[in-house]
Amino acid sequence: MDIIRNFPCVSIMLCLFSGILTSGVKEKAAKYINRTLIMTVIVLNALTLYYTLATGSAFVYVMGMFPAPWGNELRAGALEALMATFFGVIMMLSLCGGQKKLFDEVDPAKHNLYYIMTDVMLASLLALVYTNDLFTAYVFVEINTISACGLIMIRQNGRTIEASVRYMIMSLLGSGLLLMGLCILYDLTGHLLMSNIRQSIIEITKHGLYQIPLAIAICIMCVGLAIKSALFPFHAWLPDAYGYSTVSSAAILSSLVSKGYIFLLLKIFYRVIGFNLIRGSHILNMLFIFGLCGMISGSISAIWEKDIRRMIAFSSVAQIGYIYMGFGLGTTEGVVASIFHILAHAATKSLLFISAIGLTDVSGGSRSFFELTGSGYRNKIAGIGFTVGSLSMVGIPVFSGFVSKLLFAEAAVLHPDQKMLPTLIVLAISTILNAIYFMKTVVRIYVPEKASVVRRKGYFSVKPGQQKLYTVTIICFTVLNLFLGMMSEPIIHVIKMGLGNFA
Amino acid sequence: MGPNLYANYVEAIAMILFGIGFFTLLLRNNLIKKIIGLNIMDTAIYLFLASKAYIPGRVAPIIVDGVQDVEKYINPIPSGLVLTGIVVSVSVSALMLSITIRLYKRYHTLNLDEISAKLKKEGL
Amino acid sequence: MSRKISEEQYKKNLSVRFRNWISGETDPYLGNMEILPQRDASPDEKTRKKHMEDQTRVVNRTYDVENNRIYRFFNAFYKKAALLCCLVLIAILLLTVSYLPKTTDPHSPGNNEVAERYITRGMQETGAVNAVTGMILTYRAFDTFGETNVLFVATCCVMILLMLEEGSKKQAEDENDAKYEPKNDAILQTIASVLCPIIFIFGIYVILNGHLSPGGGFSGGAIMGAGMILYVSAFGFKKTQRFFNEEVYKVAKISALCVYGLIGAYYYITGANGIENHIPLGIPGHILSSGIILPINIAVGLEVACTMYAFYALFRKGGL
Amino acid sequence: MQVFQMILLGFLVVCAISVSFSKKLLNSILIFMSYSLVMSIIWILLESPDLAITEAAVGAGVTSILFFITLKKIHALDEEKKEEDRDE
Repeated sequence: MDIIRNFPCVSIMLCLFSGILTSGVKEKAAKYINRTLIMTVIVLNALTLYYTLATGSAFVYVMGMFPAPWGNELRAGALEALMATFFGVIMMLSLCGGQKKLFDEVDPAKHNLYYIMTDVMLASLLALVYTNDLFTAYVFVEINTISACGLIMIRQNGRTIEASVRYMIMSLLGSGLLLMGLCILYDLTGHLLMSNIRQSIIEITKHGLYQIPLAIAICIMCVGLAIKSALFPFHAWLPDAYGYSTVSSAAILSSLVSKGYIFLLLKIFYRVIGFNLIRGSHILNMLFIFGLCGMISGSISAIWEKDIRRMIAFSSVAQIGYIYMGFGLGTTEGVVASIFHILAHAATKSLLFISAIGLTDVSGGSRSFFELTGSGYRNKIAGIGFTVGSLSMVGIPVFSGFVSKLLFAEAAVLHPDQKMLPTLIVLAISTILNAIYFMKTVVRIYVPEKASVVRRKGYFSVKPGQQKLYTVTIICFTVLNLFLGMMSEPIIHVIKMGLGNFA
Repeated sequence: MGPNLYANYVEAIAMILFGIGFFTLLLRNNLIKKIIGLNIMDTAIYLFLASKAYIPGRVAPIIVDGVQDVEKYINPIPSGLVLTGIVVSVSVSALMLSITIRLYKRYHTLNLDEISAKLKKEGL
Repeated sequence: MSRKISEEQYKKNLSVRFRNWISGETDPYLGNMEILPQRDASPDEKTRKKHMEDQTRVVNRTYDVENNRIYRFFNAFYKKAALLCCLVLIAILLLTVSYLPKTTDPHSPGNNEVAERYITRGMQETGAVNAVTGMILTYRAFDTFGETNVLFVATCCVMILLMLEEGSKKQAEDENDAKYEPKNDAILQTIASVLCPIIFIFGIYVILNGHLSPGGGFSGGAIMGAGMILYVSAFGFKKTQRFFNEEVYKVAKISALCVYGLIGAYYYITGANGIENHIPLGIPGHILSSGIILPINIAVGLEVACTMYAFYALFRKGGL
Repeated sequence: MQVFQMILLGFLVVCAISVSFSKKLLNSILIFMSYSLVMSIIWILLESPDLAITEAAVGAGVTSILFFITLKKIHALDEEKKEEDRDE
């Protein structure tokens, strides 16, 4: 059984290796390597999850000969393993769903570069999830940024390149701030490993030393990671990047990349600084306020948007606002709700992106909202997928979005301070706004289009058996959503247990 | 203001440089200047880190004559971190520059405002 | 004085060819030097005019202060806000610095047991005389592997952007490149033929002595990459491709990264499971010492040199 | 030594500001190159020779070369030359 302890390290190294090997092979082989890799990663991390659940505690894996403060370390607990497995599953499904589109939109000579990017991206996500060392986190944050930029740029039109410039500038600013915060923390504590920094911080707080630099360092790191994960005032790069890149990239970016940074922020809160200390500072209040603003402003922008892909992208801004709002509540319930929302949002948003592409394909490739009329009949499976995703985002029971909203409301009610009322009000407003734009779209795709228009514009219909991989992907996503919605208890249990192991 | 501003003058300069880099990044519309601003920000952080290790009278951590005394050498950790950082920043700036070339080939300008205006005109 | 051999035979004579080569008249491999006249680099008048018109129109529209409310607003507000933001940031950071522990204080938190062990026991545990190299390649090996991968990913990204397919586009780019770059510049070539070997030797020296003196894979690789860039800009891509083309690049890159990865994986897994490490550390101070550091340094140096050259080649002509 | 270091630090600040305010791109890049070189000298003064070598090779060498090719590719050098011609 103890061999399972090696699996996190093995899975990261495997990802990097297959990225390296992929650069020397043809497209076909690259695809097979990529698929095999992701399957392997899912299996390895699922086994790790099983192991951590069986032992009931987290374990530390020393990378190399030298233990704690001297060498690098990985740390795997239930929450980390759950996240890693989930990231693998979402990445697999997103790649499968967007495969046809990838062939249409991307030059075949560059497919293996695309697979390199996804392999390395998965490696960096796994490393961000598992690492126990702040500087390793920084290095892999950079890898994540660069490969995300590659994923945006792989479809080359003016929009994506402009979007990737904006993305790069914002996220390099973010990583600069993160590095700055990290350096100040190193200077205050003399350590880079999360657990050791934590101990030193407890020590210096006890003596009341260096309180101002500590607060500023935490603040800078939060701002950096918030910029990178597109929290409300820093979301300018997001709609273009998600709206115009190829669909697998959009799904991966929206559901995984920003979530990786958010998870890192969570680790910094819990494992580096300690949640009690964070709760005493005003940083959580700031995150709370920005989260609330993001929830409202993202939804309003989405209502005004006529382009369906950009609409979904703006909805991401709102959902990231939810997650930060949950952190901002400053209670364990709030954090649990946020983590569950990370999962729910990842499963739903990639489903939405992938089914939206099916709908636009049968509407003459137009992304305009009005052209989508009746597309739900022309591509039935995509229509079903989009409906499921919308219902989940709005928060209809049975689907995953409902559970996370319920958890948010519960956390707000249980909150001791005066944060309860604003949370509940904004949650209600945001749900209504969500319902407006998602239901508007769902109704639009199920309003029958006049036959003459269909003939004139040359719309075609997709028969159920035609796109097998796409159909299977949508079904898998739907099942995943229903699973998260109906079987939420064990997952919440795992999250709670993982958070307990965090400290 | 705290007590150590004068003693930490190298760090103070590094922070000012960070601010100047940030200023260049925010205020200059030209992409190449933005990239230089990013580079200045990065080097400022590295200067900050490297100066943290320095103690007068101690030498670089290369063991001479087998003397392994802590009192004799400076702390090697910041150097290692900065080494990693420099390589990261060169690859990032190469990437940014290649994006610049592509953008210029398409829009014949380096100004981000103008590029946005052209995008609106294209109505993509 | 008449010659015993004919004029043609005389020209094939080794010494004559050598003299011609020295004076820069012939190329020993390709025959006579091609001396292309430098063509005018500017594109033809019509397209340029069109660009200019486009440009002015867009500029006018972007900076149309009268009719563009957003621009006016930004002009008034954004710049001041950004300046204020920067000043506030600087002030906050200076405040932070003023409360940080004193730099020159030997008892500041940075100089704790971690640094102490790297210095006092580093040589015995890693075999490296240079504590910095020892630290980044053994104690914190995972970081450094990640860093090498940053370079790798960045090259792939640049390839996505600038790599051109075989065919007309590539040819156009080649011609474009030929217009801008000096061809067979005598000064550059003479200097490069003296400097390149020295740069290469210095680069190799820095890589191989990474565990003994300042430097290591990254700096040595960058030096070698710079040497290759000098060689290319002096002698052109055709000559460089005789010994360094895309195939060689791929093989070098993949083998270097794989060697590093394999060594790294072996090191992590044996270390974590408490299996004995069989790589001998050697005697500190010798070239062939310090266990995994030397091979990793060589691999990293190769990778960095390849990357730097690849950046240059991709930037200049969209291919290797 | 400390005075020398302070002069260099002042030079860094001047360089950084003038990069931001210089009118021509070529000038900014040259100034940035000298900024990197001064930075590597400061690192020697701070007893970090590893960093100094790497910064001199990477920051002042390769990065500047990449900047120059970019300028060439975007024809900024030609345009600047033309402007100069016109000014004369």
